[in-house]
Amino acid sequence: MTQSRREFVKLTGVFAVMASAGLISTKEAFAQQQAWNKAAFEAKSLDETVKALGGPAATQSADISITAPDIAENGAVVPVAVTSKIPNTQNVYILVEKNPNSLAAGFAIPAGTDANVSTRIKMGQTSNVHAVVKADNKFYVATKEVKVTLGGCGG
Amino acid sequence: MKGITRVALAGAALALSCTAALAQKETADAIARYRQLLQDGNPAELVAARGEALWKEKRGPKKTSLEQCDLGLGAGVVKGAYAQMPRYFADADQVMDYESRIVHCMVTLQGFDRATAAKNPYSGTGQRQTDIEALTAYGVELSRGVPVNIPQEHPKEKAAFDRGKQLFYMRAGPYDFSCASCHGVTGQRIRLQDLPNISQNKEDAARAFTTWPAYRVSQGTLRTMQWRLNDCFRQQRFPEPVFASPATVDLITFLGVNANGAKMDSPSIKR
Amino acid sequence: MADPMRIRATEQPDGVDVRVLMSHEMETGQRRDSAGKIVPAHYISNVTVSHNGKQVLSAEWGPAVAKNPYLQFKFKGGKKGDKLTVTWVDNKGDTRTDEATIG
Amino acid sequence: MKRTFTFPFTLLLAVLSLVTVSLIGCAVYTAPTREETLQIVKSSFQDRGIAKLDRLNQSELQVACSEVALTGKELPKDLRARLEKQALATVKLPADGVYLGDFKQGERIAQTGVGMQWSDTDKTVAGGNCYACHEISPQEIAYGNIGPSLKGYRKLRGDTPAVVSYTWGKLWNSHAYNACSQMPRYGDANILTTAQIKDLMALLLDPNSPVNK
Repeated sequence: MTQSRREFVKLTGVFAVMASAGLISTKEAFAQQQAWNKAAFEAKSLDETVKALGGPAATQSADISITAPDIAENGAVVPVAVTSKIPNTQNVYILVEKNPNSLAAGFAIPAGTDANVSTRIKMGQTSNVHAVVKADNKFYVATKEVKVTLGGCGG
Repeated sequence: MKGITRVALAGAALALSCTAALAQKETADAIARYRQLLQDGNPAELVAARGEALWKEKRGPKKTSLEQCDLGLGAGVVKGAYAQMPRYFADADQVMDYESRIVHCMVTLQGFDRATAAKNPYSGTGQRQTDIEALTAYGVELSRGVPVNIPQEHPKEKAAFDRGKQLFYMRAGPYDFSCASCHGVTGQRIRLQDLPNISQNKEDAARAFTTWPAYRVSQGTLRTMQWRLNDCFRQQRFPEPVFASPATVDLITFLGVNANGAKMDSPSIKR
Repeated sequence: MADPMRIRATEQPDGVDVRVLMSHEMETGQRRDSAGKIVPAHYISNVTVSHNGKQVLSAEWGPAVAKNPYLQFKFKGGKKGDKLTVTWVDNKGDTRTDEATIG
Repeated sequence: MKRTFTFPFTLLLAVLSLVTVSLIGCAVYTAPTREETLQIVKSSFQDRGIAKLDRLNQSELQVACSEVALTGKELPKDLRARLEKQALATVKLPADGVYLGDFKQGERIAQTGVGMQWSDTDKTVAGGNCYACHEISPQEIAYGNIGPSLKGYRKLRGDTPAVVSYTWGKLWNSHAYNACSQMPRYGDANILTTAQIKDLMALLLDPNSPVNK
């Protein structure tokens, strides 16, 4: 009696652990993937991407700055930082014009977080890099060219 | 008339070469800026963290960790050891670099056979870092800021340096290249890549030795000094140097002694 | 199993500076292996960073984010000793969560 | 005073140096010879793909040039003359008498760096990798500086028969004009084909090549 009861308790314990560690996080993972904007990541241009993100078009803004090298020695890793001074910035997106799909990364910026994110992207070739900002549900854009050079000896 | 044309032509040529030199300088500056932007957040940290876990894990037929491995400063001392290797080890009666010594400890402490321990030392594209790479990242991280001090006391240490120097200048293969073809003169470049002159103890040699191993962004992986030699020999059109073989240790000794006095700054991050 | 992330969070006068390194291949789905076969896309698609249960950043990534991704940003309201949680999920459903203490 | 001080000091030095000599006497260091090193080098390499161990067997030229680089000495005059003469004798001029091919192909060959590495195969069409060391066409900014700039080659040097045959010879076997040059023997070592060398010639000497614009 006592023993089987103890077994039962143990089992529920295991289930509880599984639920908290495995099952729930898988569910969360699934939910997050659902949220991933497939259309935006498949878009082939700045305009298409902005449309997929819900905007009509993006207007040029001097309040967005892109920190990226003028020349990237290797396109596999290109450091890019975007700062937006536009009030109520909600999202920051990094696009590479000549990549097979333009959108590389998008960030949601809640209140209290600086509209300044830094990451590293891949570039297949020399291209314009666009930083798109969504603020008060309007879209803005700034652009900078990054040259990608060839590697060295032997290949 | 003729004279004037000549002067004008010379002037034009001068102006042209100045523009070219300026463009070259701008390019060099832009690339320096790129490299500087990369410094923050070196993924080699991820590799070193795994190396530390591997170092402490009980592994191999003997189910032992590497914590008693003697890297030249006594059993279990990792801090500062990388900066003083290659060195002579009495227990093996030979000079060993860090990577050779890791293999030695995997064999003697953990009971791996040598062929298994030294097999596939370098990770391929899209593969996980190898154990050797992770263990090397861990070790060199613990030598950051430590001055390079490769010993030259034992006759075998001196011989390693002298052989390493001879190999450095050895021209062979269908392209007639030696290490010195690219790394024997100061201020040279392949394409836009600066080639360090590592033939003598100067700033270049110091920077080269102290910044390997490095995370290579073009390959998305951490590369060790043994790999660095391996890939140079590939481009030299030589056959392949055997991992941790005597000639590789000799060459690393030559390069290391040429960097004596400089502070280790590795793992670094490179193009 | 994915390797742990390296998270550095430091309190600074103008907010908490967060730097995260993640261990991930970030395969584009365009590379061919040595046998000439396309290596399927495999990349982190979502990242969330939470402080005291509140999301301070979330990201959606595509395969054009570089291998072993790096992320840096700043938020206000955190202090030394607070916990910060970073979770990533990739397009194959693999996930990893790591925690760091703000220093 | 001074003298009495100096005497025992020198004596001390002499004794000290004697002691030092006898202490390390058991391991008097002699530098490894070239042959000893070569033996260790050969045992430290292995075949991989097309890059076989026999590549470590040096030619007379390779031995001489290695020695010069190692010691920093000048190449003896007579040896230099002999090596250059031997190199010149290897140069095969085009049988059809046509020296210039297609400069566009030449540009491609100059850009490509593959060939004869263990990562290549015997099917790999080798390039010249000229940009690794030389500035050539002005639009390519990623060029090295181990060799001299070749920009405006024809404009600066002309295209007299002497320039044409010199350029051909230099590409075929660079040691013909400068023993121990760092440049590979593109023709002599079978790195490039005669047709490829013609294309490189055109890159340098065709008036329409970007090099001469």
